[in-house]
Amino acid sequence: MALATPLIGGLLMGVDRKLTARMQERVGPPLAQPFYDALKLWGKTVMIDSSLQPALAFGYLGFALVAAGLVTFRQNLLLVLFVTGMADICLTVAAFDAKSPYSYLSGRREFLAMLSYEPVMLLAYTAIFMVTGSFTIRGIYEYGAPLLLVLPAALVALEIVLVIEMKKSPFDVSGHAHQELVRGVFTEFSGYTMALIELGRWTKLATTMMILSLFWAPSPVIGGAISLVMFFVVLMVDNLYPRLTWQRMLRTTWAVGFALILLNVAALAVGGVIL
Amino acid sequence: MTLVQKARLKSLWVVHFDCGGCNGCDIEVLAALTPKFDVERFGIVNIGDPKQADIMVLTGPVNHKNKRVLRDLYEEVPDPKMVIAVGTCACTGGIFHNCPNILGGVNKVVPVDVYVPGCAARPEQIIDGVVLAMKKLAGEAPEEDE
Amino acid sequence: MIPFGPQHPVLPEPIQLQFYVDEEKIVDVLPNIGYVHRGIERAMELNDYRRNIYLCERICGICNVIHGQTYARLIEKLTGTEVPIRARYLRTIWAEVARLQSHLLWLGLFAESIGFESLFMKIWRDREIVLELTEATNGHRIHMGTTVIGGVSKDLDERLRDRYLGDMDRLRKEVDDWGHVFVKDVAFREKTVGKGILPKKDAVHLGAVGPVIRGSGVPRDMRSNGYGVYGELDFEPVTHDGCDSYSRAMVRLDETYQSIDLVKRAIDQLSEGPLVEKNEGFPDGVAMVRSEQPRGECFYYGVGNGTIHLERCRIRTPTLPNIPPLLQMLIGHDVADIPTIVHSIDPCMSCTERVTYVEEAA
Amino acid sequence: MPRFLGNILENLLGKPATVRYPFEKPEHVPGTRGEISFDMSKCDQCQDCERLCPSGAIEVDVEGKRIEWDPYRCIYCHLCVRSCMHEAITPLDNVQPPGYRLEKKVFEA
Repeated sequence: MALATPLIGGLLMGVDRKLTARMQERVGPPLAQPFYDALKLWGKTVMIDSSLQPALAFGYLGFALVAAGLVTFRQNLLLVLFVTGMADICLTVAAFDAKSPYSYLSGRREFLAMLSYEPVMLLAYTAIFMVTGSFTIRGIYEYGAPLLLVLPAALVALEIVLVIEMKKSPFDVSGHAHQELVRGVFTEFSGYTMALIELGRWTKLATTMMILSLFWAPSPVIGGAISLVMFFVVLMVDNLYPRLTWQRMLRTTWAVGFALILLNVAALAVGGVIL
Repeated sequence: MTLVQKARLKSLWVVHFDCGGCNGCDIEVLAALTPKFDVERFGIVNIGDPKQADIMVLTGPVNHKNKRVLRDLYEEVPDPKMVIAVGTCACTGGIFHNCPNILGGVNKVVPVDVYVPGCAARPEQIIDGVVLAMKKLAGEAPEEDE
Repeated sequence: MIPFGPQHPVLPEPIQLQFYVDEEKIVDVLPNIGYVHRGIERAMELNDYRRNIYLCERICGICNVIHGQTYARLIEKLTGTEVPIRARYLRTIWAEVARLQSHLLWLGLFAESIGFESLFMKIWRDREIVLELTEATNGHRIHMGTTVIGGVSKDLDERLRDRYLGDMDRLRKEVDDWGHVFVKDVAFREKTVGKGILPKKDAVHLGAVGPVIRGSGVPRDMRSNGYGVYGELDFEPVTHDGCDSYSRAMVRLDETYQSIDLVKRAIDQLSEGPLVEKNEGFPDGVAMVRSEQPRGECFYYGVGNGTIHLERCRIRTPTLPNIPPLLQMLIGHDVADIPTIVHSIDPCMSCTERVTYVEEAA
Repeated sequence: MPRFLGNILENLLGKPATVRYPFEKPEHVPGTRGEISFDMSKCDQCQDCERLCPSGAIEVDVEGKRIEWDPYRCIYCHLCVRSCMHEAITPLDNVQPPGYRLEKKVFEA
């Protein structure tokens, strides 16, 4: 199951590209396009700037896969968060390690992106803990009632996280900002290292989607539908907004994300659901 | 044909460099990405990063200042790669053939695989050129008889 | 130090801007142009003057119509040819169609430079209307090539005339459809308002031209000199006082509407008459002409010596005078603002037929 | 506010604007400046086209009654078509397709 996550993520990426193209009045690439891209990248000659790069690319994919595995085996959410964080750090370090100024700048921005969404995720998990009394996914399943009914605002906050995670505008400051930074953090990867990074991204996307589907934990089908709706909303937002700066990203995520979750928790406390 | 080779034909990432033409071809290359022509149907993306590109789309005649840039860029694109010269000036120099600072076509600096004529080359011609490059990548191109 | 170009996805043309940044703040910027230097002015002296019109059209593919017309006006001045009135009207119509094409291209690229890809795609789709019109006129999407010395080589027949009027209405509707995004969208305003300030005094002092100077509130537009038939079309330059990227975008958006109106008005006033006046003799004497390109003032200076070759031809295209203001605009802004500010001057590097050698100060 | 929402939904539900080239041939526009063809029975080798060609794409061999036209050098301005006194040059419908190497087209009497 954990090994299938890259496939799900890849398919989602294909859906993403197709839908984006349709929103722009184009036909768009076939659904399997990300797989073609990754396969092709695997067969290309690789140019390696530093010997650390391949190791870090493997690390990125590895940590992402571990995170996916932890989610499938219903482990601790905090652990998932830290392992995904490790994956991101691999990417950031690899970007810093390359000698290109574009790579360096976007590595810096990727770091800031992590800084902006991880606290929100942490807070959301804490809210889940306050409701269910457990940080583990198993605990969420055992809680019985769908989380969406108790924590709707936290889901909205996680929507912002998904935007950053998928590197979509308005907060695509590090990955997709080709107008500013060519290919962002991916500038200096080529050949199989890039293919690994792509696989890692798919895995991470699928992991995040699985976490989102926990908001209707008793039924994976409804949960999956919720996460797909959120995915679609991200695509809409991507096509509706230009890119903003990282300063704005940090401010928005912290202000809106924290406020939403704290309000949610406060409302629950007042309503007597928790404590 | 292996799986990787098949995938290669369906995912061509383009890096575009203007060697000093009139912009006519450059905007047509861009126009090929926009809704009316939408080359993303074939998996073609303008990637802008030479390290991940498969196809170099070159426009404009080469002059003495940018031939070094062009050569560096060519070196940076990893194998297997295809070079498409788009437009009359990129093929032979065209109307700039007697300008003093012009070397001629881009084939004076880097080996060219496909020549797309036209001033400016139309998006249909550019798509045809990419199809020819795909055939060459697949090994279906006629052998050079020299 | 960040090298921006010569190969960069946002700017397909080769120019290098070397940014010296502190964290993400721009401290200093050095331009390095000349990647497109071809030596056109020299080639124009080598060629037959009648052939040069095609060379001039290929100085810049985006403003090719106006380049060709300006050169034709130069030669007409040097040979004393009078252009028939119908030809002057047709030239004006086609110049405005070219301006529409260029402004739509720019608005699209500007939307892309702030990361608004769906808007870019939308605008470029609407731009195809203009390109199809150009193609229907003379069989090519970019290079219209209708200008000849002494007049025009194509006529606007009844069928084409109706198509022009119909397409202009269609285009107006499409521009209405997305124009408000440029004016009112909050995120768009956040990226442009107050970015790339060029005060009125500096704009004049640094010699900015075209929409850059008009965006700083100076009504300087060569079309108000009334060349072609602009004198008969009640032309008024568009200005905005914001002095920033936003008002430069607004100038171009308003000029898009203005061009649609000008085309329609010129077609209404079109009178019958000959298309071309045969030019006799060879260029002799000294002349200069100025015209307004989508990017600003274009200046041609020519010396003829009574032979088939020109003695000297000097071309001043609009992008070069806009580079010094650009450098001033950029300093103090973030790296994230580079694409917007660089694009706000509408750089067209193929016009910039000059070479610089940049050396870092020790 | 997201002012573009209506537009995006319209695009999503509507038909894409893409012309499916090369699977569907686009409609031919009359007067397209494409390839040219020389009618050698009308040509009297006056060399006007060679002299006028802005990019030097036409070479006339007077002795051999032979014209070489380089499609990769031609800028498709059709100045030759307009200026040929004998109307020996006709524009063809199609545009020159791309090729693997630079070739000239030869027209012989």
